[in-house]
Amino acid sequence: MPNLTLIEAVNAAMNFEMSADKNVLVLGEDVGVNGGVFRATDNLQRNFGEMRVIDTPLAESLICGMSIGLAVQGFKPIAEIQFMGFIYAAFDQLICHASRMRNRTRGRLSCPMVLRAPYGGGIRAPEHHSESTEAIFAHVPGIRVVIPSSPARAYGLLLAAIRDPDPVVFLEPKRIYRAQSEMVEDNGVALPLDVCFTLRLGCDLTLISWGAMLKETLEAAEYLAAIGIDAEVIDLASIKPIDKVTILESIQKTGRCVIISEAPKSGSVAAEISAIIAEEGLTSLLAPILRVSGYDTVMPLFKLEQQYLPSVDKIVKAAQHVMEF
Amino acid sequence: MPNLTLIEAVNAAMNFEMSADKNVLVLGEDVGVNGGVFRATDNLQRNFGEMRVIDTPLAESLICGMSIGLAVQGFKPIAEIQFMGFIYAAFDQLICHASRMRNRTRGRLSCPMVLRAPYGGGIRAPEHHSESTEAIFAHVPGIRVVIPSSPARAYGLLLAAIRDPDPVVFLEPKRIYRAQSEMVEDNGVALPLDVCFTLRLGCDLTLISWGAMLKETLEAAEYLAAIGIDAEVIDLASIKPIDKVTILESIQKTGRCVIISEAPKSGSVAAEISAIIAEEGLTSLLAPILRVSGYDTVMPLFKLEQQYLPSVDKIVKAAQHVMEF
Amino acid sequence: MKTIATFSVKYSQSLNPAAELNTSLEQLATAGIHSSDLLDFYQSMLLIRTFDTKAIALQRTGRLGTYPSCLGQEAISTAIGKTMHAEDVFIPGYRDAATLICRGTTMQQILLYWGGDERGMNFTGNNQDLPYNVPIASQCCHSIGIAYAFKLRREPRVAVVVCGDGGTSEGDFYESLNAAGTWQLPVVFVVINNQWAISVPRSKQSGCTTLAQKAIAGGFSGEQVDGNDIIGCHLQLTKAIENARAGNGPHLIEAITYRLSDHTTADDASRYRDADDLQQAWREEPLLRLRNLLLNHQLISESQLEAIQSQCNEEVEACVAEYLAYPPQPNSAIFEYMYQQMPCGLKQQLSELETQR
Amino acid sequence: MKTIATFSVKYSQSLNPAAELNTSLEQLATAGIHSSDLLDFYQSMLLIRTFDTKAIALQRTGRLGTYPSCLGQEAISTAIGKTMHAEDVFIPGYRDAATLICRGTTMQQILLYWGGDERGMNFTGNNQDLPYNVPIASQCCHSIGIAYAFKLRREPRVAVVVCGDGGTSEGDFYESLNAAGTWQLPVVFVVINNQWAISVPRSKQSGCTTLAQKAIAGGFSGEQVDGNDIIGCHLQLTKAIENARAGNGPHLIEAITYRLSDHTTADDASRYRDADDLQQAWREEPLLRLRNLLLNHQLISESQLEAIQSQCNEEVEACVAEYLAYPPQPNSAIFEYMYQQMPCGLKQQLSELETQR
Ligand SMILES: Cc1ncc(C[n+]2csc(CCOP(=O)(O)OP(=O)(O)O)c2C)c(N)n1
Ligand SMILES: Cc1ncc(C[n+]2csc(CCOP(=O)(O)OP(=O)(O)O)c2C)c(N)n1
Ligand SMILES: [Mg+2]
Ligand SMILES: [Mg+2]
Repeated sequence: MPNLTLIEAVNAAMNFEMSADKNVLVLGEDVGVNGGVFRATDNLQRNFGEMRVIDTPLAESLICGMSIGLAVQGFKPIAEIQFMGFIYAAFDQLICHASRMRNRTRGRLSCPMVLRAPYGGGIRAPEHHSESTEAIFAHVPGIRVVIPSSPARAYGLLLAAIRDPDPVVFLEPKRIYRAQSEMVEDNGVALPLDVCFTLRLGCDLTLISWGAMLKETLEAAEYLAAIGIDAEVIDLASIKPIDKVTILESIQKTGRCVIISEAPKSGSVAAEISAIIAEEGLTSLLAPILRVSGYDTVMPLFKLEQQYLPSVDKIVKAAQHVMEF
Repeated sequence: MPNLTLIEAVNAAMNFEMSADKNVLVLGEDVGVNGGVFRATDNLQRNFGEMRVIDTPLAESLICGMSIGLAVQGFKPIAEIQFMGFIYAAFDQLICHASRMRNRTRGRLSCPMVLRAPYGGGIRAPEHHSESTEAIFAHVPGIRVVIPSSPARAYGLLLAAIRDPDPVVFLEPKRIYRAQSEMVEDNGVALPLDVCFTLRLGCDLTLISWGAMLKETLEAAEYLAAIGIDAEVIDLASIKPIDKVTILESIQKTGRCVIISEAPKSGSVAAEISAIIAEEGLTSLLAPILRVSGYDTVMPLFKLEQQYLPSVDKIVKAAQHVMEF
Repeated sequence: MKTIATFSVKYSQSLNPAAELNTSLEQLATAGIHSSDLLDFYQSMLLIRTFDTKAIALQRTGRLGTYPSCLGQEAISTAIGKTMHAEDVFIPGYRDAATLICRGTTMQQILLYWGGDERGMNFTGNNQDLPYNVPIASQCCHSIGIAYAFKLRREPRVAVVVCGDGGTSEGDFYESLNAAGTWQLPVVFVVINNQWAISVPRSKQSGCTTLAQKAIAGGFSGEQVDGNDIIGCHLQLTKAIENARAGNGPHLIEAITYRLSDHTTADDASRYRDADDLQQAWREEPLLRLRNLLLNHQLISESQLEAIQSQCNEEVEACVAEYLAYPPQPNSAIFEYMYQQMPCGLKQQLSELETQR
Repeated sequence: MKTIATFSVKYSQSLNPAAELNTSLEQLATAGIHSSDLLDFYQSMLLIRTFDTKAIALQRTGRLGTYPSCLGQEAISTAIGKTMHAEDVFIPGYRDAATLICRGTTMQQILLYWGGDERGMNFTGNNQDLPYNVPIASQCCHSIGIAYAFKLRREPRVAVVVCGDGGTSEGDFYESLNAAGTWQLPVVFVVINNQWAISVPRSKQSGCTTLAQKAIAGGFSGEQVDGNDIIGCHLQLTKAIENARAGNGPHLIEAITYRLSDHTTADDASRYRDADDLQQAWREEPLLRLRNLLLNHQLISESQLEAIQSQCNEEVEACVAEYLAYPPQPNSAIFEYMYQQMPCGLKQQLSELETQR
């Protein structure tokens, strides 16, 4: 069983599925010989040839739009957008077409495609390379949005995304691409979509997060445990649709909730989680639902990005505030 | 004092400001001789010439991107996107550039532009002509998002948007473009941005809505009044930034809240409002915060659109549910 | 300075507005267009014109939503439908009822769509063709994926994608041209230049002398054809499509025509369009010239023409009757096709819809 | 079929890799390029090369973020800076330090930007130039608005916008070409074709024989120039810019050069690029040929060359020292420039940041 980093797990999942299913294709900028700027597609072109691992011209709308054309023809394209900051030109194709093909044609045509993109801050990257705008995608009916937070979940969730009959936006937390290795069996076993993963059981409060911020969230939970606060930690994983059941059950148990994400606060996915609880779990609540998040500002250039990103300390303080309420 | 419909008020505001400020320009598809497909720009080209009222080639990214170029050069472009369903190609320019020009250049350059678009359903329009995706814009730091709900507010808010030194997305509820006329003095007086308008005072519960849905919301409030429930009605108006003060004060008074919008429920602006209350007004709450909204589906073609859009009945039921809680 | 590349754009026309053919019927037959084909062309063009007139009437009487007429564009649109093979894939815009009907979409389906019912896009015959496309030029990118699929599977199939003169200003159009040229894909772009993008005339859409020359930016050839001349359209389309099928890469055809109607039933073209221009355009419209050719060469009689018209009327009326009698979709139709498996949250919302109304 | 439009693309070069000039120094002077200009060109190109080397060193030692080298592209980038007037507006990409420095941006500012500090884009001299632009080709649309502003105000100014060979595949590039042609705007597009878009070679970016021909899709002319020949670049740019200034509309120049460096300091070009290709490209690089021209014509001596190099070193070192000593921005800098007036909600968040950390 190999020891894989998150980015290696992403690579392994694509490699597995391309071997298993000849209709799986990879396309994007620099995904071929170069293996992607983060090496997510390393060796895929060598293994599966130039026709199945396609270096496209530099055009994001084309990448998404041609994936739609491939998908309606029965292929399963995995398109890479080099950074989430460059995904917006592809948004029109995603919201007007990919997300609607099945609905528009009453099921005659469908769009089984994956749009992968690295996202998030914290790696001292240049401008436009550190954003997390998953909320924008999570508002689009007809797609799924998935974010892994460990090598094993990256492997299992990406396999599920590729096999899913509908379009999936798969966002990879690049800050933890190589942060941790773990044993991942390359056996083609997918994880379920549409469900949260409870990473730590606890009874005092619920911490909900996703992607790279789970690192700080789990650290905060450790710290809280040391001072006698027993936090449950939920990895949202499926950003859309959201698994309300797991979340509401946890809140019913703990009565307290802090949501941690690095996106700008207003209109974030954290808001949706909070609204779900305020709508369907209000009577369990013992304290306000706090959001520890990025600010309603542009992600600053890297000299100040650590000031922008939520810290362990901030999560702990929010948790303490909620406990003391 | 002329009696104006909402669309006429939009026209009057642009006409006023183009007369007052020679740096104000209008651009978009069919905004010239045709006066816009809804006649928002009627007569403007006749009044101000082809150089200031510009029929552009059919290219939304260009429209937004060239507005940025005009704005950094000291003009105040008002760009029209013909329908919100076609705004997505302009999104990249909006999020990567318009919203950031001031921040990126530390104030050296700025982007005083307005991006207008008709939005929302209910007029039996063709596919892609009935969406409301304001939540996507409300998540973008550095812009304002404004939605009027009456002729007078359309006039005053659009003037404010044009004069604002930062980019404003101005979404016009096309369902009520011609639904109602009211006296609007064409005197160039702007309304404030960033504040809600309380349209009806009440003490039992707070109904929050914006755009065309205020019509049904106010009707529901009337109905509720008749059965002894005294609803406060707030027109959000500024979707971003949100005026938390007015909302929280109202909730403090009423303890109950229903948010009405026609956008798909998940990740909507209604979620943000709910999250604000759950975070900063929880102790006032006497009942769950309900969202009466569109579904997490594509807006159906018009045969079924009335099933999709929130009805007065649904609002009333939600209000009753909250009152009985 | 040395010249390192040269390009040219050609124009062709076989049947002019005066119904004069630049060749003989015999030669046309050798080129694959027989008299029976000419009759067939005429019949199809008349059917679509009859349908179009009826659709507008339905809209005016509240029985159809906004409808984009194809009045005046019947030649190029029919030619595409007649030239493509069944196994090819057509990627339409929204003004392409003529092509879709030739390819197997029923008139009922077309009415359903413009009547606000998604079932109109569940094409039955041509079930790999893309549905109607409203966001201008976005369909061009889809044609690249489809043509790539053909190439990857080594299938002798061609993707044919259409857009308007307005559509040639959109980024998606150019990104697609460039990709088609890069990979030498089996795709034919047809730009239906009807001189107008709603109220914007061709001259304000682009500074180019021809729209055909846009293909040069994709690294392949483009040409102009008289789009009101179904014979010329068919001949040039045949070359382009069969070339693409043979693996010789993409091509662009700019078909010069004129939108004789308002943009849609929601538009009033008299606000921005000269009556004289329109008059002139009517003199060049496609049906009349083919009709005159058939009459001049005694390929048809006046009474046969009348019979064809009645037949078209009947066919259209039958379809309209079926459309009007179509049972409505249930409310659940809003939810059913969002995902292959309906997620929990949607099930909850669907049950709210069912119970709360 | 009749030919209705023809187009051609020309190539020009004045100074070849062997340092041979296709004209005499006297004639060059008549064309406006004097020996003093040649020395000035050399000095500027050497300065940017020195700066570039230093920037990479700073990155390697953790004192700068990811940096995109302009090694090999000094000629075209410097020529743009030298040809534009101060009142013109430059719309850069991200590899354009050379042009920006010519226009007044300080090296400290450039280092600040790549060092992760927004103040680097608060250009002082050239304060109407746009800041660095990372989303490929999106800047092209801005150039249209800027050129439109000049035209509307009847100012004799020109917008010059650059993008790479990769950039020519983006929709924004073409939408801008089309708009420039439609309105005959005073804008010059410079495509810096350095043969690579990260790992993607020019041949996989487009099927076009030249990128210059993309201008044909905009309805105006395009040409190729040897982008490593600063003399040819300057001559052709002068014509294009002065033509635009005179109201004769847009033009496109494709400058053929080669990215001698990795894409950025985060890239490893040896993964995808042939060592032989790179060797060949080094033989055609721009500084050496100008240096040899100056030496061959005794316009400079070896010792003067050394003096220039020391001067460049000193200038760069001084700027680096200033950069390294620059006081950091306060945390509030994250919030201060979001809006002209900070909204309440942001004030609340700022005070949270100030108190919670
Ligand atoms: C992306 C997008 N922008 C705007 C519109 C609104 N719109 C519908 S049709 C049209 C004009 C299209 O002109 P053209 O491409 O020439 O096609 P035609 O209508 O003449 O067939 C416009 C602007 C749209 N449907 N999609
Ligand atoms: C819209 C967008 N997509 C992708 C990227 C990532 N990216 C950065 S540079 C680059 C290649 C650009 O190549 P080219 O235009 O030739 O410019 P060069 O780097 O050669 O100067 C890519 C793909 C980006 N910055 N913007
Ligand atoms: Mg047209
Ligand atoms: Mg390049």
